Amino acid sequence: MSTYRLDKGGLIDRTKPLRFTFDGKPVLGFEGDTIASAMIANGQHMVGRSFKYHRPRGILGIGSEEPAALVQMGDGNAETTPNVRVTEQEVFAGLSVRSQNAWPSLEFDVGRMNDYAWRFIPAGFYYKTFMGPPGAWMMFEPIIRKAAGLGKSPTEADPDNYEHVNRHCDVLVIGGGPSGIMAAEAASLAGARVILVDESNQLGGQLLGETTETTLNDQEPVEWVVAAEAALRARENVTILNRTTAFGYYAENFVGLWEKCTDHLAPSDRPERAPRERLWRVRAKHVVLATGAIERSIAFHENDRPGIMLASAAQTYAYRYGALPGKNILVFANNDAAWTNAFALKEAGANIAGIVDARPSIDAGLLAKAAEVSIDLFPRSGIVGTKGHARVKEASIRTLGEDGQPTGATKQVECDLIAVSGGYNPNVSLFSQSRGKLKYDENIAGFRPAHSWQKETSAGSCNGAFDLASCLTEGVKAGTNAAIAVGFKEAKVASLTLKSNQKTAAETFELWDVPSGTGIQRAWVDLQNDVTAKDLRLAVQEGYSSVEHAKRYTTMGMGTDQGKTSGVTAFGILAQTMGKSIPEVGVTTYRQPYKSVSLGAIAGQHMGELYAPRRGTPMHEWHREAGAHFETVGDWLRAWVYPQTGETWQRAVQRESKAARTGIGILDASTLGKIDIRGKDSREFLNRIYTNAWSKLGIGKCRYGLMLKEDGMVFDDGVTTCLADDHFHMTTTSGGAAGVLSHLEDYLQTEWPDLDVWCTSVTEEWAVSSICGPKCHQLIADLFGDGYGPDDMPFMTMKETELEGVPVRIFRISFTGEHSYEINVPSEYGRWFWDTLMEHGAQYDITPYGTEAMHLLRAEKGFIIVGQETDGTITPHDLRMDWIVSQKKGDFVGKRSLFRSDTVRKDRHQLVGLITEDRSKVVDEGAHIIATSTEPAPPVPMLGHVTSSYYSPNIQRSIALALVKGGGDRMGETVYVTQRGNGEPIQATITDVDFLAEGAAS
Amino acid sequence: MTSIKAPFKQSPLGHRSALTGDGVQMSERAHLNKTMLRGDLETLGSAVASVAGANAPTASQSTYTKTCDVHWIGPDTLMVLAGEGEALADSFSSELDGKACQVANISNNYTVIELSGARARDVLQKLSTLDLDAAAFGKGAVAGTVFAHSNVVLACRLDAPDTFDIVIRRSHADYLWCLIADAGYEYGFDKQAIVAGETLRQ
Amino acid sequence: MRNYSVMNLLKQGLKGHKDWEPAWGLSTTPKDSYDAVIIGGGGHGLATAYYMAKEHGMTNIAVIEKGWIGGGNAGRNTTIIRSNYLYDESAAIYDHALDLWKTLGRELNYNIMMSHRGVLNVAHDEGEARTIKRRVEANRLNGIEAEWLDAKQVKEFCPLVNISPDVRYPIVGGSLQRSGGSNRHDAVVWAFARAAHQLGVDIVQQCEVTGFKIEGGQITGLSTTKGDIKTPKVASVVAGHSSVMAKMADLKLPIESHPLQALVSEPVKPIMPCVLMSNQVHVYVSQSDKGGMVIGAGIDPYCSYSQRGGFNIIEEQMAAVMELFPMMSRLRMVRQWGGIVDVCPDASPLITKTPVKGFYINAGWGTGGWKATPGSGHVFADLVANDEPNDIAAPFTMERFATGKLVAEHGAAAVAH
Amino acid sequence: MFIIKCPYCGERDQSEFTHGGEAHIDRPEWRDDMTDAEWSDFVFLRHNEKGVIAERWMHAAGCGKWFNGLRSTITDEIYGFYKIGEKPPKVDTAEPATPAGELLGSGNDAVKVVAELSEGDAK
Ligand SMILES: Cc1cc2nc3c(=O)[nH]c(=O)nc-3n(C[C@H](O)[C@H](O)[C@H](O)COP(=O)(O)OP(=O)(O)OC[C@H]3O[C@@H](n4cnc5c(N)ncnc54)[C@H](O)[C@@H]3O)c2cc1C
Ligand SMILES: NC(=O)c1ccc[n+]([C@@H]2O[C@H](COP(=O)([O-])OP(=O)(O)OC[C@H]3O[C@@H](n4cnc5c(N)ncnc54)[C@H](O)[C@@H]3O)[C@@H](O)[C@H]2O)c1
Ligand SMILES: Cc1cc2nc3c(=O)[nH]c(=O)nc-3n(C[C@H](O)[C@H](O)[C@H](O)COP(=O)(O)O)c2cc1C
Ligand SMILES: [Zn+2]
Repeated sequence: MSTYRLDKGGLIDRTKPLRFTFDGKPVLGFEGDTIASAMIANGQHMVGRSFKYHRPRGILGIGSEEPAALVQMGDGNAETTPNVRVTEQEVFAGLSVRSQNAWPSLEFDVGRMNDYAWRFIPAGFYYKTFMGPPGAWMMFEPIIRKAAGLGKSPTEADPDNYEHVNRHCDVLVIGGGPSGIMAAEAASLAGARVILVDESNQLGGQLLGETTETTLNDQEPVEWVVAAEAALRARENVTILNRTTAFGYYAENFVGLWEKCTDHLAPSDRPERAPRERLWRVRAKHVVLATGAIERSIAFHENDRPGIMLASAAQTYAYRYGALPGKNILVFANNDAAWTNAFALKEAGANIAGIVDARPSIDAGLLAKAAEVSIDLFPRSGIVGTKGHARVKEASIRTLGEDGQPTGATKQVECDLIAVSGGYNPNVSLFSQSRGKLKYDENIAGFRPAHSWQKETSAGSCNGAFDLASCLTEGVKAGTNAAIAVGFKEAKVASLTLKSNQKTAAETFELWDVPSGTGIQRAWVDLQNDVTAKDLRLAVQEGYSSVEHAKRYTTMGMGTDQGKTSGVTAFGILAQTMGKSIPEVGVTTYRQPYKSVSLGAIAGQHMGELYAPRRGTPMHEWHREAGAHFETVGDWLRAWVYPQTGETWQRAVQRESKAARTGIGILDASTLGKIDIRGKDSREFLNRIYTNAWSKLGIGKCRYGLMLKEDGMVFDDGVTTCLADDHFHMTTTSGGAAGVLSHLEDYLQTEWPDLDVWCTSVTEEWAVSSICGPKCHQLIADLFGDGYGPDDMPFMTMKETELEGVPVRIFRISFTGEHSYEINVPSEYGRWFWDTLMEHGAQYDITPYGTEAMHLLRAEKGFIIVGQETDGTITPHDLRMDWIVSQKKGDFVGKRSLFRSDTVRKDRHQLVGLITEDRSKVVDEGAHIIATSTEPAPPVPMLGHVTSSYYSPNIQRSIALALVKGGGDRMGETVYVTQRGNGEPIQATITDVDFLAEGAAS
Repeated sequence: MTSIKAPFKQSPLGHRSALTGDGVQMSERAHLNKTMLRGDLETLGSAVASVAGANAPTASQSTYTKTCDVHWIGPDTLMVLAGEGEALADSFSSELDGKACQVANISNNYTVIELSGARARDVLQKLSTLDLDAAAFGKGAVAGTVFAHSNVVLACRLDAPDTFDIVIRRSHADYLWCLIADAGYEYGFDKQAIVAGETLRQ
Repeated sequence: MRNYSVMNLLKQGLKGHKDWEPAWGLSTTPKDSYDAVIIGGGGHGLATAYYMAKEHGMTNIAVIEKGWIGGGNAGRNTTIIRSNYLYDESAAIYDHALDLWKTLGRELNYNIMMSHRGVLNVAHDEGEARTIKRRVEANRLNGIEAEWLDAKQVKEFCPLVNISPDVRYPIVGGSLQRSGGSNRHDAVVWAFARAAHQLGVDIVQQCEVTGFKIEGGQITGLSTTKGDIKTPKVASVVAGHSSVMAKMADLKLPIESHPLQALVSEPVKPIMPCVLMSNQVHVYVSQSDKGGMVIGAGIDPYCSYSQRGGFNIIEEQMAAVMELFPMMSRLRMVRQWGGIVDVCPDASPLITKTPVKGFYINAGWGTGGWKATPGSGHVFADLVANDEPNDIAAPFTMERFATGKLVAEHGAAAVAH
Repeated sequence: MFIIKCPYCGERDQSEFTHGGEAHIDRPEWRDDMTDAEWSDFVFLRHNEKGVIAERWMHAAGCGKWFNGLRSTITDEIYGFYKIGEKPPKVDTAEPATPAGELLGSGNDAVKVVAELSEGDAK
């Protein structure tokens, strides 16, 4: 057995040794140990170095409240985890952990230099220096940054999995100590669906560290816990989650639970199908908070050495883990509870070097008991200094006068552990997150719940009840009331006999820090961020006296522990310094999370492949087989170009575009949004939604429409077809489909509920193959026979037919200006139909073209793409599409905005074409247009920008679309297009947008 | 006219085969005939009765007959699922002709994933914020809801215990399939690799 | 002791730091009257006060703050600073601010930790790339430092980011503003307060403005929870609470107040050299000097003054982080919080007179006003002092919503920080 | 995340809904003499009230219906939902306030701690 390991007792399995390494050195632990308990059993308290002064840091606490005993867990670049609390991490064989923030080694750390300069680097020192000359901070920053930070981030992708699970329950009980167990018992007996969570590996809370003097129903505490847990687990309506932290209490009783599933197991023991962590998203009808209380320390000179520990933690190490935290223990307290701890530690085999108690008067019973076991007493005294490097070895003690100042001689006492108790803070973090209001309770010198805001009840020590009997009763009451509140009938909980001599901190003497009496006091409040009482006083002196300013100025409570053990102490010191009461000073905001949660768990399974849908069309596989390159368009993947072997994509685009105007091009247009619109008022509805008129569109006829938002700016466009007098088929842009549908529904439901119109999305009902080119009608004729040729089927019409029994809609519409058909077939036949077109089109050299060629082709024709030629600031007039804004019909969405003084301005940016002087020079999309052939010094007056730009294989020159100030009146003018600073601007002429029009491109 | 290859249909999950885990199974109910009916619920109800012989469902419920499932989607919307051969849209159209209603054939717009088994609720609960406890979402219940980034209609069928239909958009089908398979991994589903590997434009 | 310097720090070190004075005085109640009152002790309000005192000699003025200074968005923002906005109007004001930032620490004698470590805005598809390129080019022509990087160059500048082409939203490139970066937000607030105070400005905390006195269309004073104040000029710089102020003067603004959340991870040693933002994979990430990853994203969709938002936003944000930085899943969130952002329909601010004479509003900075702090204060001070906007402020009047002359910065501002 | 009670489908998680901004804004009828300012009032200006507001929600993943809800923007407390065309329900919005006048549960830091605790307050 290791030197500090007790021979018996505790919840460790001495038959199951587990070897792990700390900084590469082997440490022996047992199943049931945490890293902390195993290290303590081996006599090692020093774990790391502090943030600022790089002073040695030991183990203060027992669980998630631990401020500074943090390690880097796991080696390698992917699976290493920084800032792991040794008090929580269970050991397993092969576990490797390393100390942090120390270089080159934990024992000899260069950063320690900072400590020698401590006088010159108080809170906020960096605000007072490094400020000039300009850029100076850029020199200092890397140094400061390197010194800060704790552990190391992984640098390679995490191989582990995370997941979300949703659950509803009647009563969520948070905390599995005696209060929580009883609350779960009562609520589940009443029939409520109960979830009970505890962040530890076992239920029991503080009971796990109790001495066996305490009994419940004549059972030892742990036996009772095991029995109570078994009874709960046997109920179908109870779910118990261990190693699960309730980290966030959000609106409407939404509580986030973070379950750590595998980190406590050796890799080989981890269940293959378990995620590393699980995030439970719980909606509870009622929440019972039973999160216990957290002991706090007392700030005294040099109170930060390894081996200075919370008193309850010291007891718990001995009783829960069978690891004696020290063999010669000095206790320092301001309340009775620590005396119980002292007796228990003595019982466990430690020598108690003395009890230092700051209180003016001490319970006679305690004094008698101490005398009985011959413990030295230092009444009305405080610790004023300590010695020791890797572990405390001596304390200086002085009597405290009436004014709290040390008086009299200094006594030196040797010790290897100082067990401190400054009282207990009810663990109100979740309560406060739920927006409950706190109240300062002078008896316990701490904050406890006052007003609940949500459907929640606090029970036990988190509610300020420190004795076990009250915890048990409050638990029962809370569980019962919660069940009743949710609608269940009360069920009698079996009564329980409790025997306990435990003394509590219910009467705590307000003592935040102990003056050293020497003028120099380095008394730590926040052990992780190295914030001392003096820093807090300096903050007040300099005017950062609000708790929120003091927190931010000193960084108190901003570490990974969020000040669980230090917060109230800091508020106390601030209040004292300002001569105010603690409630006047208040608290900083408790925010989620209660304890740090992995970003991976928050993301859940929704990452990597499952990050977002990859929407593909019915012909997607074909494109892939054809070697297409794809582009992402929102959630869609669209075939972008089909390069052939050895062909660059640029060449491919040229080839595809040319084919579409010389033979047959074929495009998968399935992603276009489609909305089925039906009802007798459909025309009126379209009149109000689109800028143009729809009253007279005949059956089987198609029309292009522009949609605006109320601000008058173009929002979407597409072709809508009249299927019957009361039935229309609307198409939208691919990306805009969902937005348009909800736009339509919004107006229908809220503005014009009297209209008889119904809309249903049919986007994916139809697979759309668009064929284009001078020969495409031949292919149509081959498949469908006569009646679809240029003369038989006018432009902008639609015909319904069948092919081999499959319903088909043929639209003679065109986005390229070329003769073209958009053929819709039910999506399940999409691939068949595409294959058919390819097979029968082969004789015409049918060429699939992707979205890039499509964009090029429509640019040749001067057609806009919403989102490319428009950006939410463009009106139909800006697009010089005045023809599409009906002057005759009544109001439509956005109409009034077109008449505002700015929207009628003549010199707005307007869409024009650009042809470059040098036909081979393709300008950049996004390039700007200026009036001069060279760029003047900035700011350069800009006339507009290029929205689309291509080399057109069909007119064999570079073409571009641009939005140019007053562009409509500038036809023929020469302008210059910038080149991102790479060379002189390119000369171009402003033209109309239709480059295919006669003479346009000359 | 040239000769044309016989038409073939592809369901959105045709490339996936059914999964079986420990207490949970997943498969596609492919090629169902689906019709969306919109309008006054009473009118739609009587149409459902005469065309499909089904009772009109009440809010958040579905009704089932031998040939079809009628899902309540909203106070003015029903979705009718029927076997592959049953082209209901036309019958509904003529039944509702002249009434202030919409009949839309959406057979291809959606597909259906069937998830069943004692573990099905646990699997779904990883994706759904609904309370899927049998007491809260029992046989006959239906809800339009969202799984991650996709809207779905989730229905608890009447004909078998713990059997769910998940009606999903065609292009979201593969994503959802993989997502549900991932949720069922714990219960023995094989992980399903997303069909990806497209060359993305660089 | 007033002046901050290494020398004074050393001297004070030996004296136990007992001579440092309260940074911004100790006014606890306002005086009965002032030449002007600034409402809101955030970055913009304090900057306004500082420049009014410094450049316009108006020293009989007060900043009235309902809570503690810097407790609003100033204390909650992720401090992304850049000036690469699209339109000339925005470019002018944000770049004015960036210029001021460069020397501000020195000017205010307070280290605001201005770190010009560079801001990357990445693009994931062609449309986004086009938009960003357009902006980069506009910036260049406006004399604003900006450049377009392809995916490889993005990776060189930010080695941590995943540019693999087979993720769902591959990075195709991005814009970089090297002079962009971040700073220490609280320090900026304190620095302005301290400098303003040294010029004579009263800074009154825990004092809430509850109403205005308006006589014949002219403001004459205001009421606060600490008594009434007479003043001919009131400048409202209350960010999220702007509509509340406007209502007291019977005005309605084109503003909605939304929750905007952010979070910070536990501190780790430096790995993230710059600020990286993505619009499509909606998130942005930087690493604070303390070592925490500071992560933010979009607003909650509804209006609220509660300084809280929904957890779903955080979840989506983390999924987005994993898409860009798949090694970050083992880092842990140590704290999350929310602010109240004042969102204008065109994602540009209001720096404006109002129909009430003597009542000025500076608002609508929404999710991205931190970067403008000194510039905004500077031009607003001008407006309040002279009752006329200067050239930089002129485009940002309230009238633009009637005329339609918006400064639509959605493209530049979509994840606008 | 709120629980939104859709008037048609019942209580659902907020993730199923789209938010639609302030409710009860009437779209002005076309008038030839409508001023730019009047129109802008409709398109852009909002009350953005700090207090109880009526706002629009749409059950995007569910029934697709728009409806309205009442919520306090101070506390995010929800008071109820009602269908389009219905009048907002009367609600008791008297919320407990601190001496400083800030409502309990609001974001102001002054109200994390209450001064007085009367028996029975601690629920
Ligand atoms: C989470 C988050 C992240 C952000 N990230 C960035 C970013 O990366 N980059 C960027 O440029 N911007 C960012 N912003 C935006 C930026 O924070 C704000 O635009 C800017 O801080 C607003 O100006 P301010 O500092 O003056 O506001 P605030 O600090 O909000 O100041 C307003 C002050 O007015 C006070 N006040 C209100 N009502 C009254 C009253 N009745 N009487 C007296 N006082 C009153 C408030 O208490 C408050 O202190 C972010 C915002 C948030 C919330
Ligand atoms: N001697 C004293 O003065 C004193 C003071 C306080 C408490 N106590 C003793 O402590 C016990 C208090 O019982 P109790 O049940 O109220 O508390 P407890 O401390 O026994 O149990 C609280 C439990 O809640 C868990 N927990 C806390 N926050 C959590 C979270 N966010 N998520 C999940 N789990 C969380 C903890 O792991 C712990 O197991 C009693 O035995 C009491 O006598 C004694
Ligand atoms: C850039 C930035 C970095 C922050 N870093 C930390 C941090 O390291 N630790 C911490 O506890 N809080 C940090 N915070 C958050 C603050 O503690 C606090 O939550 C925030 O200022 C909002 O205030 P509130 O939570 O009191 O409402 C940071 C905030 C910002 C804006
Ligand atoms: Zn609904």
